[in-house]
This record gives sequence, structure tokens and C-alpha cells, in this order.
Amino acid sequence: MTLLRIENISKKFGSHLALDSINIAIEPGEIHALVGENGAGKSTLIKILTGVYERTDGKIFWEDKEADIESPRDAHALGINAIHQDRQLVPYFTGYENLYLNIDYPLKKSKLGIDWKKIKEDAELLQDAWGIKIPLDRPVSELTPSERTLLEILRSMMSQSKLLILDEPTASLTDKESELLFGFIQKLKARGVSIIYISHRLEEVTMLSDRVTVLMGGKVMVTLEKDEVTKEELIQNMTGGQGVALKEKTVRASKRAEKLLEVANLKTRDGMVKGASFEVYSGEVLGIYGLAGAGRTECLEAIYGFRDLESGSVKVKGTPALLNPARSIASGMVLIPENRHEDALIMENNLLENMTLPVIQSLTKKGVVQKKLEREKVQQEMKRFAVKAVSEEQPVSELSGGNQQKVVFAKALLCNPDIYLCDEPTQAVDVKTRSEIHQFLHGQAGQGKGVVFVSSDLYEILEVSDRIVVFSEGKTVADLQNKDLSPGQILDICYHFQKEAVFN
Amino acid sequence: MISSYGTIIAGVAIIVIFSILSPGSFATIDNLINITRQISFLVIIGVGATLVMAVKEFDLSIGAMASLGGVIAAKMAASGLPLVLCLLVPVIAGFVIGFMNGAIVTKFKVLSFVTTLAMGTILGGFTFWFTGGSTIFENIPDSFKFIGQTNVGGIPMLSIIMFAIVLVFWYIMSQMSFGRRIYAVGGNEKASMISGINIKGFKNIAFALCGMLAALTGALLASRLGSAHPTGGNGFFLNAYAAVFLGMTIVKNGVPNILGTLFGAAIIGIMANGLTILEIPTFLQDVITGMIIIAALIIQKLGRDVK
Amino acid sequence: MISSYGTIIAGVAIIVIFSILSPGSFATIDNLINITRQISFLVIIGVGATLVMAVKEFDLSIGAMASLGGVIAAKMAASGLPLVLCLLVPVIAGFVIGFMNGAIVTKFKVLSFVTTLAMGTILGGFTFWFTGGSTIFENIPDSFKFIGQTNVGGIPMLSIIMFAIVLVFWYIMSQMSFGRRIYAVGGNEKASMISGINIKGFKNIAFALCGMLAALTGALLASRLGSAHPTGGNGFFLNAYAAVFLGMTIVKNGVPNILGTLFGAAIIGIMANGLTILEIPTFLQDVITGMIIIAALIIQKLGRDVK
Amino acid sequence: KETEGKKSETKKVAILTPFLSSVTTKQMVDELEKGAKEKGWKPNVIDTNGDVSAMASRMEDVISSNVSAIVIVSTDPNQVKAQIKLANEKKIPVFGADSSYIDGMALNATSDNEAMSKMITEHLFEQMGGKGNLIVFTHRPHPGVLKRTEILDKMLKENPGIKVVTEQEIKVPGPIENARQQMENLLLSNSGKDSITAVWAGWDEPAIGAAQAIQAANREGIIVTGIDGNSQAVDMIEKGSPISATVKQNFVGMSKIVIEQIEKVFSGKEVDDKEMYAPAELIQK
Ligand SMILES: Nc1ncnc2c1ncn2[C@@H]1O[C@H](COP(=O)(O)OP(=O)(O)OP(=O)(O)O)[C@@H](O)[C@H]1O
Ligand SMILES: Nc1ncnc2c1ncn2[C@@H]1O[C@H](COP(=O)(O)OP(=O)(O)OP(=O)(O)O)[C@@H](O)[C@H]1O
Ligand SMILES: [Mg+2]
Ligand SMILES: [Mg+2]
Repeated sequence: MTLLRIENISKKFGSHLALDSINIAIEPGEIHALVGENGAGKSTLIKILTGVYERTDGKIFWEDKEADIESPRDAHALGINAIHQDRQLVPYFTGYENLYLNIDYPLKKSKLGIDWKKIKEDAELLQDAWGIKIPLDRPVSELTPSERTLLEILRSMMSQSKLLILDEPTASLTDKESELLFGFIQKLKARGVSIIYISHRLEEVTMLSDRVTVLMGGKVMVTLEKDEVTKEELIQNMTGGQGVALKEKTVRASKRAEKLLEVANLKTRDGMVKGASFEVYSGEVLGIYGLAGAGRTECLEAIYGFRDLESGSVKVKGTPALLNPARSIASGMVLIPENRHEDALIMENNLLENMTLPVIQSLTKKGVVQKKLEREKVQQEMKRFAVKAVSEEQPVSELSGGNQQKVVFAKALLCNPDIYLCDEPTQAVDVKTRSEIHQFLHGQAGQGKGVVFVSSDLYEILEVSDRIVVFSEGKTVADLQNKDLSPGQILDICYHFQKEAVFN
Repeated sequence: MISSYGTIIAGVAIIVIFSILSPGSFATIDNLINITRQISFLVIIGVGATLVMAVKEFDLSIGAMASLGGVIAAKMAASGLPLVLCLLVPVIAGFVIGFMNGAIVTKFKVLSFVTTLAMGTILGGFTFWFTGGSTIFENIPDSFKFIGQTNVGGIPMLSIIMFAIVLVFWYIMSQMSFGRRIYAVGGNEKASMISGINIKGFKNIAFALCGMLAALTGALLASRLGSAHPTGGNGFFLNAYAAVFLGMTIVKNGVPNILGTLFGAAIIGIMANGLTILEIPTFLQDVITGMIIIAALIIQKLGRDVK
Repeated sequence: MISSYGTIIAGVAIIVIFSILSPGSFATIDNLINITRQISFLVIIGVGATLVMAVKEFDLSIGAMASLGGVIAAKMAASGLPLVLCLLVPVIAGFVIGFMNGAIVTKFKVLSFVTTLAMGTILGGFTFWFTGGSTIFENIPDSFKFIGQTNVGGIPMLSIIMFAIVLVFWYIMSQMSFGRRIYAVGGNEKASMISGINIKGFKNIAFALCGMLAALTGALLASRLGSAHPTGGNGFFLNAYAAVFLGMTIVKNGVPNILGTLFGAAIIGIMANGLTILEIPTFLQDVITGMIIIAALIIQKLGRDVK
Repeated sequence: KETEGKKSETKKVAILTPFLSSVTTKQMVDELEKGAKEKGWKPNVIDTNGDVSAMASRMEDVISSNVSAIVIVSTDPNQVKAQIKLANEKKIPVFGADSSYIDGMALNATSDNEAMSKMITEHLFEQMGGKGNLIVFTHRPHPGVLKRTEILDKMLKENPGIKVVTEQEIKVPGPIENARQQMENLLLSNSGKDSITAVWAGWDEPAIGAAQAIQAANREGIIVTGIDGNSQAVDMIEKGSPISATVKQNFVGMSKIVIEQIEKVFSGKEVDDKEMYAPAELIQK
């Protein structure tokens, strides 16, 4: 018996063919990975399988019977659960309330009210069973991206699924949390649950999957069996044979030129950052690493000027920073925020309006927007990062996750900054783009600019950084030249300080 | 549940001030009962508005719906039908019309603001046609006035009905899964849809209940006044939303909520009552009421920031 | 820009139907000019409402502001001051009061709905005090009526002013970086802030311009009528928002926009004009207007879905 | 306890209306206030801003603050029946000014709406020569205006030569502007010379708007009448405008009657009559 067979599924958005006669079969208990460049159609396929989108054409067979999945409810009834690429949570609900979004709340004996006590007990049991610990009593709007992902994972464990679909679950997880997730996946597989796993992190894909299907431009390129799957093979197929110039790590002799950014003893009023000090010099990429909740995001936000400081100082090119986003941009500093939906993009606006927003003033004559100039600039950036869109006037809400992230990156570029504050800039983008972004940042550093690069992917940090600052519990605890560093060394530092902080 | 005390403190302050200024008239049990009866209409219609706002929609037809409910009830009473029917028919009509509002909004995915504004215009025209534009008061039997004008153990029936409605809807919205679903739809429609919640269904029900409560308000008003005016309910519209919005400030997550609406209506009612008792001229009442509301908002925010 | 033709088709259909039913009266140049003058007030106040809605806020004080603008202008005119001053002073007052609305909303992060509702109450009380509650019409010189009652080359001054305001604000909102940033603030406040936009500043300005245009509307109305009533502008409030919301349906992304508001006001104005010309009784006019608006919304959505 | 409170302190008189923004109501209220002060009472004016249903609540408030008398101005007392009963229980007399009389009230002083409507309508029909095309501007939800319109309806039946082109409801607030726009539209749809002979307006504000539209369109020979004697309308009649006449309600007279009768009641006497009329007067150029 095949659990799920997809036959000739197609999907059209207007005249754009996002999926073109897809055929895939998922066997019971297999981990089937789906990979492909940004905009290849992975998320669209998932949304069809879960009844979020209506397919234009094709058939779906569930346990060898034809199935009509017309709504998320139908999919859920069959035993399909999914964690979508963009998180689907109700922001003002607590974690508990969100856990029960797609299943019935347990009722009190009277059958009238919700049994909150039972909910709490069940949730605790579930958290213990899977080794997850998130503050479920807080509203989701106060949770970090990684906590939100964990919450969705937990939610998907609430109901018995036959097929669990994970669309880029690790994009906002740290390595430690990712390991946790891989553990779950193996446990589920052992119980006979099938998994569809989508990721741009090819190491994960090669490690986890039984089979891998590669999509390109809405078509299935190939389905590889476990023994055929290698990173190189995947890249070959994803890029249509072009491959990615996997760059050798170039450690530039840091000339310790100009001091672009100086952060001293930064403390934020909300207590998330409790003492951060570091410097960024022109010509270097400074990697910042830390475990989830270490306060890296908050530190960048404070430097950029939208998180209140309690004490400490920030100097940009020697002069005290004015700690407000407009002034930061004017002084040549730009932030690529971690949360693209909430902090970086105006989803209903088009690419053009999004990308030129911070620099719109410079594209005007007497306040009138020079549309031709604007269009040229935007098209240039779209080309540089191969943003896949119908035109620069497409709303960004219609772009694939990775392409949205590219828009966020391009938007920052248009500011032509001297200092880049990048918070997880390569999340959701495909390997090729990721490597291009790395190269681009190195190029910028080569021109004398400074880059702060925050990532939860330790290997990425080690790959791109000239120097690495480690955060733990809101403090900077180490500042290391990236020479002969091993992942273990950095993790040791993180855990050492975390423990110490606990004992204090 | 209630996690922001700023507006509440402002509310208590108002009561204390009025009590000091007018101990013999304001701070009496009689007047307290009087106030609960006076705000009963605003609270009942406001509860309906709260439901619609909880699913992030708007119903601008509630005023016209209340007027219509009132004239239907009064016309029926005048033709000698029993009280129960006189209340039941408008309530059913309100439910159906509200459901239609919801159905148009959800089926065609159009803005509820325009839809219900247009529906309000239609209802207004219909009410006018139905009454010929004049107040209905002839031949209304005393039995019809029972609900609006009777006290039970010293407490007006209207106040009892109001508290019962508040209690029921508070329970539904905060303790039952229906309420959680309603708030989920309002909080993130897409996530709710993807989670398999029947968003259209919940929206339709919210609109239907809102229409029902608006029509009930009108019918109760007719019973209270012993007459019904073709635009008699229109005045509730803005104040009902003012009550809901004021009520949103008393919870931390700022969502429309039943107890908040009760509280908001109480503030509005107490201000009107207290300032009248103090014999403040009307224009000054307006100025004072406006300023106190703004002050309450500000205090509430300042209080939260300090925390 | 305009990318949804459904409502527009409905609008055209209405015009065609009226023209067929009443070729000699409706479909005349005179009547066209007449309509442009009649909608001028609604359009001007609606443009202001559009700005505030573009930053995702609400200004419920526009009606009271218009009334106040009218009485200020009329009082000044009655005391013999020149026309320019009679317009300038209310306009400045409107700007300042609107800015205050904005400042309260942005500084204390409170809901604009309650804030402006309260402000409207305050303004109403103030206007009442200012006029003693009576209509101002004595001693108003003919020179004051110039703007409201003169035609230039057959076109009413009011229509010219309306088109000028529409043109200016259309240009600002769609061609200039100011408009871009206003819409960005309305689209995603946090992302705009991170992109270096002074969101408070833009919101304050939107409120200030809205107050200014509302006061101007009142002053122009006073000039047109040669008198000013203390609640004369209140009636504009709901229709102004109806115009804005109707206008939102003509663009694909559904944002408030100047041309849309002009269009929405035109639909409302044409309906009132055409139905009166056809001598339809008022209550039936209401019913028909409401139904046509709902039909237009539905047609528009169906049209889009087919695409 | 009640009488004790009332005797020792100055008498408090509450004056309630939903329509203080109407010129004539204001005039009446001002006169009532003045009269009460002259008698040494303490007047308190309450306006509910057009909201008729709020009248009930405000009346309850003044009853619970133990006023000595209540005057409701320009309000249909049927709206506040229960409150009148409540006032009776507390022995607070309720007077009407320009309202109407129902059981439980002390009295109502008014212009006789029926008489006024008859007066103006007769004048208008006479001017029209008993034939022609008439436009009716009214607002039936208002009880006084409704009565006037009903008299018009009756008289139209008796004068078959007069045809009603259309009857339109005038919107409040903003009746002048609304009437003006409606008239503009009707002038366009009835552009023939004698297609409109006259406009009958239920009160003065729509008459003003209609007259302005007629003047602006330079249409000759259309007669407009109003009712109320609002000073702007009187002014326009004097200056020569399409408004040919209005009936001046004697608002000052009504207020005077009410004050007189309150005094009687306070001194323990009976009122002269339940319905008392202040004579109205036809104003024409
Ligand atoms: N709602 C929509 N309207 C129009 N086009 C859409 C919509 N959703 C997706 N698309 C288009 O469909 C294509 C496939 O998008 P999809 O999100 O499936 O890509 P993906 O493989 O998940 O990419 P990524 O790795 O970046 O997440 C893209 O070209 C995208 O622009
Ligand atoms: N708005 C908020 N309100 C309350 N607590 C918050 C809020 N945002 C974040 N936190 C808390 O702050 C802590 C640190 O945040 P965060 O996880 O973003 O840091 P980080 O080092 O950037 O980690 P990462 O980016 O890997 O998630 C977390 O414990 C989180 O729960
Ligand atoms: Mg995707
Ligand atoms: Mg972070």
C-alpha cells in the first residue's frame, strides 16, 4: 500500500504555472525529503496536500483510494498534519490555546466549559514526553521565532498523524533544537508515520531522508533513493546541472582598519541584553553565535535603535549613535531583521514598494518619486539575487518564502550601508543563494565595510566569519579569531557560561 | 483575565468623585439600580457588537436593527399579540438579518463596513415604510410593558435581563470552546482556516447573534417606553462601539470582551447620570465626558508602561 | 493603479440606467455640474478620512470638526472679517485639533477610535457653547458666500475646489514619497519603523490634514448656505467613510485611495440625485441605495474571482 | 420627607429636550430658563443631542435628584410614559412645551399644530389659485411635523386641483443642505415653466434650503412656505425670496404659559387647562 500518491498535480496562479504535473508517491513510514531552489513549488505542493489551496489539475490517492482534499479539515481527518513555512499561530493566544487550534478542547464534566486544568496537565505530559520546554502560558506574540516553531511542532504531536509534513522547520531553530527535532522525526518514523521534509539545509536532508525528490520550476526533476543521495548530487539536480561554486573559506588578513561599530556594556531595559561589548572593524565579517534566547536579536535591535537601552553605549564610526532606525540608516547602518513577516516586509505591498522604502527619499525629485529610476534600481537587485517574481509589482505575499527573504536582503542593500547587521539573513534561501549571499558579504567586507552576521547555524558562522563573538544569557562571553576553530569549542563556551549563569 | 487596571481605576475615581459631590442623589441604592437599568440597552446591544468585533468585523447596522426590532415589537403588541411573540419575532428577524450580513461578508469576501452600512440604510428605509414614519404608541397594552417597566424584588427586569445576557455571553466567550474559536478567527484568520476552523460559520454566527441582540434591545426599549420610534434605536450605534472599545482597554491583549463592554457601558452611563444629577449644562457635560475618556485611556497606558 | 473594474462597472451601470429612465433631467450637463457641486463636501471631507485610514487609523471626530469649522467661519464672517481669514482660521484650527488627535493616539498608543470619538464629543460641546446652540446667519455679508455660491465659467467654485483638492492629494499619495510612506505605515507599522520611517510623524500629519479638510468642509458649507448650524456637519461622518470604503474596492490591494474616495462619493451622490429626480419616495430610495451598494460589492468580487 | 426637601430649598426645575440644536427649541428653552430665574427657581437644562431614547434616562436622573418640576420641550411624551408615571409617584409635576398632552402630565402648552398647518396651507393654496404642482418636504418621525403633514394630506384631498409631484423626507442633522440638494435635483427633473408651482415645507429649515436652490437656479414663480417663524426664514421673507410665508409659532408665549402654570402648581393651585395654546401668527411680506 502506498500512503499517498500524487498524480499529475498542477497549480496555476493566474497565468503562472507554479506546479506542472507533479508525480510523487509516499510510502508508509518513510522520510521523504523535498528539495529545490526558492520558488520551485515545494510549499505550494504542501498547501495543495493540506487543502489550503485548490489544485488546478491532477489527482490525489490516499491509501490507494482517490481522495478529495478540499479543506484543511479534510486533510486533518485523513491524518495529515503540517507545519507550514510561515507559522500559523494566533498571536494573542497563549501557547496552550494555540495547541488546541485544530482539535477540540477537552471539556469539563458538565460538557459546558473548557477544562483548562486538563489542558495544562496534558501539555506538560506532552512536553515531557518530547523533551520540549516552552513557556506555554505566555501569548505567542511574546515568543521567539524558535519557540514558535517548537510550539507548532508540539501542536502537530497533539493529534495522531499518518503523514507529517514539515516545511523548513529548522529555518529558525538552533542546532540544539534541530537535533531535538531530528530525534522526534526518528521516533515518529519508528511508529510508522511518514514524513515529508522540506529544507534548504542539505546536510539535514542527506542525513535524515530515505528518499529525496528534487523540484525545479514546478517540475519533478528526479527522485533519488537513499544510497544515491549526496549533497553534490542534490545540488546538481536543483540547479539543472550548473552546480554551486562552493567557495573555499578565505580568511582575509584583517587589517584592523577603521573601527566602524563599538558596542560597550550594552544593557536593555527589558533585561534581554545584560552586558554586550564588541567591536566591528571595516573589512571584516563578525559572526555572532549563541544558543536560542541568548539575546543576539535583541542586541542588534538595541544597536539599531528600537529597543530601549538601560545603560551602555553604541558608537558608529567613533561618534555616539542616535539609537533610532532613521538615524541608523542615515549613518550607514542597516538591519536585516530576523522575522521577515512582522519586521521587514509589508506583505500586501509589492516588491518595488518594499525594497525602496528606506531609500525612497533619495529616489525623489522635489518629493516626487522618480519611478523609472526606482524601477531600474529594483530590477538590478532582483537580477542580482535572481528573485523569482512575475514582476516588481507583484505583492510580496505571493512570493515563495525564500524569495521573500531575498527581497529583505535586497532592500537592505539598496541602502548602500557601511555596516550590515544581519540577523539570520540566509534563513529560507536555497543553497545557491546562500552561497551568493556569503560571497556578496565578503565582497562588501573586501570593500572596507563591516558585517555583523548572526546565525543559529554554527557551521554557517564558522564558514563566513572572520571573527566570532559568543553570546550567552544576554552577555558577550567570548571573542575569537576564526582560525582553526571547531564547532565543539564554541559549543563548549556556550554551555560553560550557561551553566555558570545558572549557578550564579 | 483582566490585566490592566488603568481604566478601571479611572472608573472608580469617577464614581468616588460623583459620590462626594452628590452623596444624597448619586450615591444611593436607588440611583445605582437606576443606572443599571439605564445602561441595560447599551450593554445588550454592545455585547452583540463585541461578538462581531471579536471576529475582526464591524456591524454598522445595529442602530437601524434596534429601531426595526422596536417597531416590530410595538406593532405586534398594538395588534394584541402576547408579549412572548412580540419579543420572539424581532429577535428571530434580527438573527436572520444578522446572518445575512454575515453571509454576504463571508461568501463574497467583502468589507463588513460597507455591507452593514448599506444594510443599515435598507433597514432604515424598511422601518420607515413599515411605520409610515410615525411613532407607534396607540393601543399598546400594559402587558407589553411588563418587561420594560417591572421590578422584581426591587431590581428592574431590564437589569436582570442585562446581567443574564452578560453572564451567558461572558461564559460562552471566555469559558467555552466556541469563544476560543471566535477569538482565533479574529486573531489570525489564515491560521484558523489552515487549522480547519470553519471561519465563515463562526463569522456568520457572530453577525447573527449581533443582529439578534440589537433587535432585542429595540424590543426591550419599546417595552420600556411603551412606544417605538422609527429611528429610536439609531442613537445606540456609536455609544455601543464606544463601550466595546473602552472595554478593550481593560484587558492586556486588547481584544473585545464581554466584561469590558459592560464596564465601558457603565462608564458611559455613570458619566451621563452623574453629570445630569450635578446639573452640569449639556455642552459642558460633553466636554467633560470626552476629556475623562481620553484621560482614562492615557492613565491606563501610563500605568501599563510603568509596570 | 485601478485594477478592479467591478465597482466601476456597477457605477457606470447606475449612470446608464438613470440616463435611460430620465434622459431629459439626469443626463444633462447641468445635472452633471449639479452633482459635482453636491458631492464636493463629501469628497473633501472624504479625502481627509482617506489619509487617516491609509495609516490604519480612524477619525470619528470629522463630523464634529466640520460643524465647528462652519460655525467659526460664519461667526468670523458675521463680525465682518474678510473671506480669506474666515476660511484660514477654521482650517488652521482643524489642523491643530487633528494634530492633537494624532499626538494622543501616537504618544500614548491608544485606540484612535475611542480617542477621536471622545474628541468629537468635546468639539460638539465646545461648538454648542460657542454658538449658544443657535444657527448663525445674521449679518453674514454676501462676500462670504462668494466661494460657496459662485460659478466660474459655468462651473461652481465648490466643484473646482473639490477637483483641485483631489488632484493635489492624489498626486501626493500616489506620486510622491510622502504617500508611499503613509501607505507603508498603514501596511506594517513595525517594518516601516525599522525602515527608518517616523511613523508617529506621519500619523500625526495624516490626522492633522484630516482635521484640516473636515474644518474646511464645514467652512465651505457655511459659505454655501450662508449660515452655520452647530450640528450642520455631523451628517457627513458616516457618508464620508462609506465613500472611502467604497473607494477601497476599486483597487486590487484594497487600500484607501483618493480616486476611489472620489468615486465612492460620486456613487453616493449620483444615487441620491438620480433617485430624487425619479421622484422615488425617500424610504424606497434608502432601500434601493443600500441594495445597489451591496450588489456593486458582490459584482466586483465575482468579477475578480473569474479573473 | 419629599415635601420637606422641596420647601426649604429653592425650587429646582429640570428642562429636558432632545433638540436643543434646533433654533426654535432653543428659543423656548431660553425663555423658560429666564422665566424660572425671575421667579427665583433654579432651572437645569438637559439636551440629549437628538437621541430621543436617551430622554428617558435623563428624566429618571432628574427624578432621582428630586427636582420640583420637569418640563419636556419638543418631545413626544409617549416616549417617556413610564418616566411620567415615575414622576407622578414622586409627586413631581411634568409640564410640556411644544410637546403634546398625555395622562399624568400637568399640562402642555403648544401652538396648535393643526391650526398652524391649516393656516399656512390655506394661505399657500390660495396663492396657488387652487391648482398646480406641489412638492412636499417633511420629516414624519417628528410628532409636530407629522401632525402638520397629516393636515396637509387632508386638505390635499379637498383640493383635487393640486397635484403632489413628490414628498421627500428631509434628513436631520443638516436639513438646510439636504433640502437644498433635493430641491436642486427636483428643479432639474421638473424644468418646465409650470412644472413646480410651490413647495410646502414642514418646518422652516427645509423651506430655507428650497428657497436657496430656487434662487440659485433663477427659477421664477415658485412659492415656498415654512412653519415655525425661525428668524432666518422671517429675514428671507422680508428681503424678498421665494419663501412667501411662514407661521410664527409663539414660542415665547408657550414658555410664558408654562412658567405661569408651574407657579400655580407650586402654590398648590390647579392648572387652567390640560392643553393650552399660544396663538400663532402668519408672517408674510
Ligand atoms: N498566492 C500566490 N499567488 C501567486 N503566486 C504564488 C502564490 N503562492 C506562491 N506563488 C508562486 O508559486 C511559485 C512557487 O512558490 P512556493 O512557495 O511553492 O515555492 P517554494 O518551493 O516553497 O520556495 P521557497 O523555498 O522559497 O519556500 C513561486 O513562483 C511563487 O511566486
Ligand atoms: N516580546 C517579548 N516579550 C517577552 N519576552 C521576549 C520577547 N521577545 C523575546 N523574548 C524572550 O527573550 C529571550 C531572548 O530572545 P531571542 O530568542 O530572540 O534571542 P536570540 O539570541 O536572538 O535567539 P534566536 O534569535 O536564536 O531566537 C527569549 O527567552 C524570549 O522568550
Ligand atoms: Mg516554501
Ligand atoms: Mg534571534
